[in-house]
Amino acid sequence: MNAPAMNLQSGRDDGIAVGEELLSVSNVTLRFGGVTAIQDVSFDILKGEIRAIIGPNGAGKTSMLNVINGFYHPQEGIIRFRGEARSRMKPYEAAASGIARTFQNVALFTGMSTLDNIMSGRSLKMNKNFLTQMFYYGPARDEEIEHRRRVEEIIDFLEIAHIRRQPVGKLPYGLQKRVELGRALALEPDLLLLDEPMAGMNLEEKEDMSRFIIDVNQQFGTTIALIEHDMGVVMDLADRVVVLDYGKKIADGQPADVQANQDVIDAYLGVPH
Amino acid sequence: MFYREAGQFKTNYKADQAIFPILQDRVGLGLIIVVALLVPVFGSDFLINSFMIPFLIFALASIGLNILTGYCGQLSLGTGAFMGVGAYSCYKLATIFPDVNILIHILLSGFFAAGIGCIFGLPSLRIKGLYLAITTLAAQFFLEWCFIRIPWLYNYNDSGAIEVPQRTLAGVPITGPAATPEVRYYVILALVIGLTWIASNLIRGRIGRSWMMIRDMDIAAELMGIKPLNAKLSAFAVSSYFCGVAGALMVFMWLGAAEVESFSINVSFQVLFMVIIGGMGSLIGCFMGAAFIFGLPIFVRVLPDMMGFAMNASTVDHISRMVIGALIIFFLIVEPHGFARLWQIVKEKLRNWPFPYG
Amino acid sequence: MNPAFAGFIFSIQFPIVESIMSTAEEIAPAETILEVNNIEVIYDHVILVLKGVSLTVPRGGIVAILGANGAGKTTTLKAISNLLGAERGDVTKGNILFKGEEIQSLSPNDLVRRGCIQVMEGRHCFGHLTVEENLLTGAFTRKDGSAAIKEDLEMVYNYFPRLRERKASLAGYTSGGEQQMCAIGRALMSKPDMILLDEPSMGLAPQLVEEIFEIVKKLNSNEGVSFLLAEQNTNIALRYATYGYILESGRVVLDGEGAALRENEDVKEFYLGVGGEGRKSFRDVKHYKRRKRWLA
Amino acid sequence: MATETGALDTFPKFLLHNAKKFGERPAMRHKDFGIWQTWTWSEMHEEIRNFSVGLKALGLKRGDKVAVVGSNRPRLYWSFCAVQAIGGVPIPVYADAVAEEMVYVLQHAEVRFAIVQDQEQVDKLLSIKDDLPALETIVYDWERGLGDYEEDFLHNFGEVQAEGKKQLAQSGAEADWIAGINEGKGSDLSVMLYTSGTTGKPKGVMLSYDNLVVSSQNANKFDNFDETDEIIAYLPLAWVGDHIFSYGQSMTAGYCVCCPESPDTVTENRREIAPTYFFAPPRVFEGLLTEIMVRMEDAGNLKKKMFHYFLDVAKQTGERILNGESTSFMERLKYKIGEFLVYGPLKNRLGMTRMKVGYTAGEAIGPEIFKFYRSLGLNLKQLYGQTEASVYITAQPDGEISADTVGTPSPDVEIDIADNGEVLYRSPGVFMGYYKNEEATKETKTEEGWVHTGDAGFLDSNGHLRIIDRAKDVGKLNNGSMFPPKYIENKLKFFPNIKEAVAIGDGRDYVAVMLNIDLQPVANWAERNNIAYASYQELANHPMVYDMMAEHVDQVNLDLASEERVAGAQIKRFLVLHKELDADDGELTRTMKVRRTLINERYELLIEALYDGSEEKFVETEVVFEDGRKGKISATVKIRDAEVHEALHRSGAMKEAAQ
Repeated sequence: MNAPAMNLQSGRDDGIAVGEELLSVSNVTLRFGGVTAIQDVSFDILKGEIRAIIGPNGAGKTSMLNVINGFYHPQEGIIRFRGEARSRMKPYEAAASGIARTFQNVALFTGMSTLDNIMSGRSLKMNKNFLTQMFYYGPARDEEIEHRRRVEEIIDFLEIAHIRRQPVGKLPYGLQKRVELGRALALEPDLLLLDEPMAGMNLEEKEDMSRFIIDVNQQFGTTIALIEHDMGVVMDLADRVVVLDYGKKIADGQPADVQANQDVIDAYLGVPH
Repeated sequence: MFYREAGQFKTNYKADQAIFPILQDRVGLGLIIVVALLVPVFGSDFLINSFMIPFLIFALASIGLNILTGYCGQLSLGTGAFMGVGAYSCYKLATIFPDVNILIHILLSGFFAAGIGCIFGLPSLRIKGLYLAITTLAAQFFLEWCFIRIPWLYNYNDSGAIEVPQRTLAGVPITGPAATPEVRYYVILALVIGLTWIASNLIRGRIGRSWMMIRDMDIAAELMGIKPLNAKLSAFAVSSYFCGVAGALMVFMWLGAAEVESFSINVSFQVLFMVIIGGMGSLIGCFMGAAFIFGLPIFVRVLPDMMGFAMNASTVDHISRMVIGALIIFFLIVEPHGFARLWQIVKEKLRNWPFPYG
Repeated sequence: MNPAFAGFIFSIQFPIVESIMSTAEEIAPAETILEVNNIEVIYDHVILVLKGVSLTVPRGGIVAILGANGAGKTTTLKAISNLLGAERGDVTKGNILFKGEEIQSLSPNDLVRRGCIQVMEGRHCFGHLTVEENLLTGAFTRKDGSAAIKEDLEMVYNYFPRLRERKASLAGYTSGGEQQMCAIGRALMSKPDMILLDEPSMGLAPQLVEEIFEIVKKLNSNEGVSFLLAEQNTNIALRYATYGYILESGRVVLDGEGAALRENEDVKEFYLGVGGEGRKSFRDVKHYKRRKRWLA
Repeated sequence: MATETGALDTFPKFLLHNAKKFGERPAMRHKDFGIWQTWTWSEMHEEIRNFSVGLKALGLKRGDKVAVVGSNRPRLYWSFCAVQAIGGVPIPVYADAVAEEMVYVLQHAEVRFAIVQDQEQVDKLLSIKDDLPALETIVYDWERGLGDYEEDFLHNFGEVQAEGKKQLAQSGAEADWIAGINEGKGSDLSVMLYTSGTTGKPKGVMLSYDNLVVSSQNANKFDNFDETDEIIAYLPLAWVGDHIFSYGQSMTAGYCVCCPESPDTVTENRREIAPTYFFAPPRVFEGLLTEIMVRMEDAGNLKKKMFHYFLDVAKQTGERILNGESTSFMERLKYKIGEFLVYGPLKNRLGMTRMKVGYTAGEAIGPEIFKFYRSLGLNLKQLYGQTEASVYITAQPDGEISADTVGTPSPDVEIDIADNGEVLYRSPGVFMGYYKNEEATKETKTEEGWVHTGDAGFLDSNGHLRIIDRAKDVGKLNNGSMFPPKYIENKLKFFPNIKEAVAIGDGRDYVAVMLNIDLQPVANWAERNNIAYASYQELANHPMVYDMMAEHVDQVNLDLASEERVAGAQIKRFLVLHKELDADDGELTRTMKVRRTLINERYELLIEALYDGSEEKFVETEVVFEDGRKGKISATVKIRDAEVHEALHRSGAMKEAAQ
């Protein structure tokens, strides 16, 4: 028997070629009560790219991700995913349409093992009904095993085999972040939103995480949007960067250009890096 | 010590995903089942009637509540009432369709409980935690009220109680006064084993995972494509089904007759204690919790006799209440995660033996 | 054959050396404010997290504990501030001296009264209180009257002008950086001699990280507060710390003056990301790892 | 379909044979994706065949040399057979060798193909590609990170197999392949193994199929191995032992070889598999024992007491039961209880529950360590072997076990002791010669086929061989006393706290040693005794560690004093090194043997200090990282004197030994 080949490419044949627009945010404004979290922001994410969103704390970056995957519904503006404008979308509908994400402070299922956490990412792809589940042996088990195989590929990919059976609650933070990435990958998303994937990591862990992000992007062709504070990471990984400050977009472009932008330096970087 | 896992390796996922992947666990389970089967051979009727039967029935109810609370994270105080729904519907079914086998009625009665459970589960979509517990408490009171105020439910009896008719299975009486404790015990044992098996199947599959996802982090669950409505209501339904069957068993195969007090808030709390003491999110815990909560009072009451003290009944009762209360508090301080966790630690220690840790 | 070694290997008898370290001799000279001796921490009775960690914080120093996630940095801080119990952790060996006094049996509360306070990772501000109310909760243990507290509040606002701007906002609605400041400010309100700071840079924008470390430095030089900080961001931590300890798998593997550590080849390679020709690109990371040579 | 002709004299022929005979039996397992992926002999046959044909399509020809670099992974083992099927010669290379080390071997062997494990090895080869004009093709097993490498001579293992499969679809391809196998003869060169050697450049030992097949078959017979056995492959591929145990014997006996998930998980994986046959050099057994003791230190008092009580019981009765000697009922009862409470669980934790035979070789094993395992009821034995002999020279037959001999000559092996005490042997396993090194071949192998082992030893009255030391290492002190360095070092290394020791003394006035502490037990001891330390260096330099070492040295001196021949070689001065001796720095061979000359050069300053009476010495040492980059570490190393004991009378020594 041969080792199964890695095959996690997002399966959708959506007719969007690499480099075409996958998601666009047009003139989005989001308010909570009297507070405006996002004000008239527009940008796009192209298929196959790594798009970074940077900005000071409280600039509305996380709110932006929440808008994209349906936690918040903006008062104004249009979001198009794969060319379709969408109205109030629920998070689980966003997931079904191919958007996965990770959270700034890790939102894992703490009572479950690494394996089960990543298995949970396969929920959408499993469809055996209640009756078969009740008796397990048979179709339900076959389905379970089929997905276990895919999950094991992700575990192998992320090099977390040694914590497969451990409850995630007790894992060190860096590994939790990796498990969370694994869970998001299990959805086989077209668009992966990463909210500060490297926060609280040391260099070695950042290097690992960078490698995973690059591999996900290159091997599976997954489009990635990430919020990150480490400018080294942003410079090296991102194809394009959008900069938010107090809910407004202040810059958008190639990493080098953004880094040299005086507004960005004033609002975010402090000293030119 | 007993665990000798060297050489037990898995070459396929089927074996790796088994509920008991370790040989020694399978042997242990087998032994327990054999012992359970032998109880009537060696045990007295008192043991069977006063302990084994109610223990199994309450273990089943605990599994029901544990599915909802331990696995899906939705606190409920309406267990007693859901058991009542099972009991009353079984009673109605048995009187309306007297020719259908009583076992089928018992299994069907769970569906009525499931339906009612779903209705009272609806608020869980909006409210959580303690607030949800209060709505289930409302369910408890409302249903209790129904059991009293809707005489149709108890066939307009003067006593207001439901009484179990005699029914047979393959010619052997299994309900009613003529049914021997041994027969009732075996029937219950078979049902409990079967239903526990089904519960364990559900829990380890997609559905069980969706419950746990909701329990652990509902926003992340939604992002994985879980619809909260489906997950929560299915947990309420399955949970209530188990409670309903347990309620029907309680009346039909143990008490023989019941009125509304049998399903009071006290029962809800008793089952909740079993789940907490046994361990949230553990099926084995349900059995251990039921054995502890149900067995301890019996033990405390029997103990003075065994040691030769003569004490009047009310003193024994008072002492036993105090002792049980103290024991529960003590236990929860020492091991807040219940027997299941304790067992897990012991097992881990045994697996690591002779080393102190792995 | 070998008579001298006839003792079966099981009875490995480590030589009992006569001069067993007397704690009396070891009691730190006056300038040491915190001393951690050889502590071992076990979680859940089974998981060994710290294996003999020792460190010293001089009065008025900024000492950094560095290392990967899971190396035991946070655990070390929690062992000091006695917050392990909540996580089913136990200090099973070693001792901890704060101002020469053993503190393992003190509650976190007592410790605050003695002048040692921890700012936890993830900040833990009271989200439903305003920034100012949050700060005032920090003065909870003080008995020196409202005037003094008022004065200190003013001091905190001087160090953190941002907090003054936002003093009436609910802490839950402030940004991560402001919450971090609020948490440090709240700690300051207890007039501590020593602050244990867990991951102050976590999740903060680069500019804010600088700002917070500048304030730490100022507090250190102006108010004489000693700091023990656990930090992932080795680069910045070593710029501000006078002394650093590098933890790996629950053990101190390297320690030294901040400046010396910055020059250490391994630290450069594994923690600062500086290769032979300046910063390495994250795109060039290999799929295999070079072994660390700490122990050689 | 596979058709056999003639004798089973090459491994590819055995493959065809096994695919038929053991078709559905497991041939190889690999812990991957969470479970033990298993290949039956017929599946493995198919994998190898596809790859072999694919290699042929890439241009591999009869006689080509193929380097195989990586850890124990099924595909690398398959490579051996796939290459041999075409008539090529596999050359396994130590995977942890740095690039410069690798250049020599690959150049010397003129390899045309390299089959490597992963990106790390590919990078290494690419970095030295310019020095290897003969190297044309690199095949890699694991593609992680190699996606964007554009070199056209790089091929993915799976793709090569796919190509092979495609070719096999054409008629005649399979027959061609089998014809190629049948062209192979027993006298053909089967494999070339480079011995690292403690001195000089590595030499390529050429072994024929006849050498390996006969040795493997003899070994299988000696210990009754058949297709039902399972072993775990974790030793370096480039080492002759692994080649015989995990390839030769598996092919000839048909047993299953299990590859661990990664080198870090060997212990855990061994526990899962519980191999029936286990081979390990003494350091592995030492390490396991040390770990057991360290972990038991943390146990509760009662448990500790029980543990040590039953180990005492085992010490008294275990070996006697194992050897079938008579024991009283009480003894057997106590042992049974011990088996339930301690030995059984311990063997279970070690993954030795199913072990029929265990071997240790390569170095002297501490008698206590050896006895410990045997007392648990494990049939641990010693053997003595060499690459040049296809491993087996002597081995201990069941029931004739002792800690200080290495057994009787293996089947078909003749032993002779030269006048200078050197051990010579002659056997069917004797190598063909050193590759491109006639001179060395002649030096080692006589016209009559006797091979010089380079070890000094003698046959005892029972016909068991005893090894004293490397013949050329035994030196003399200035006062004429004999100086056997390894003998002294081994005595030191038998202490769990000492990891390595280097003895100096040849042509000097007295013996001095440099020690390496073993971090695990010493650190644990430090914790228990409340000794603060920050780094390895600080711990190594700690006065109390020195006290501890002084005690060990003193014990060794006492021990030496009791043996007439070596009483003069007692240790006068010692120091504890500030860094671990390391193969990456060239101080040890890849098989963890001390390289004396190099150490003498590197630590010249320290050695000087050992003889000039200094109390301490500041040194700066260069260290090499795995990727070949260099760094420096510095330290002030202290030096201590040790007490020298009066030589005890032989009779006294005997008496004491008898106690």
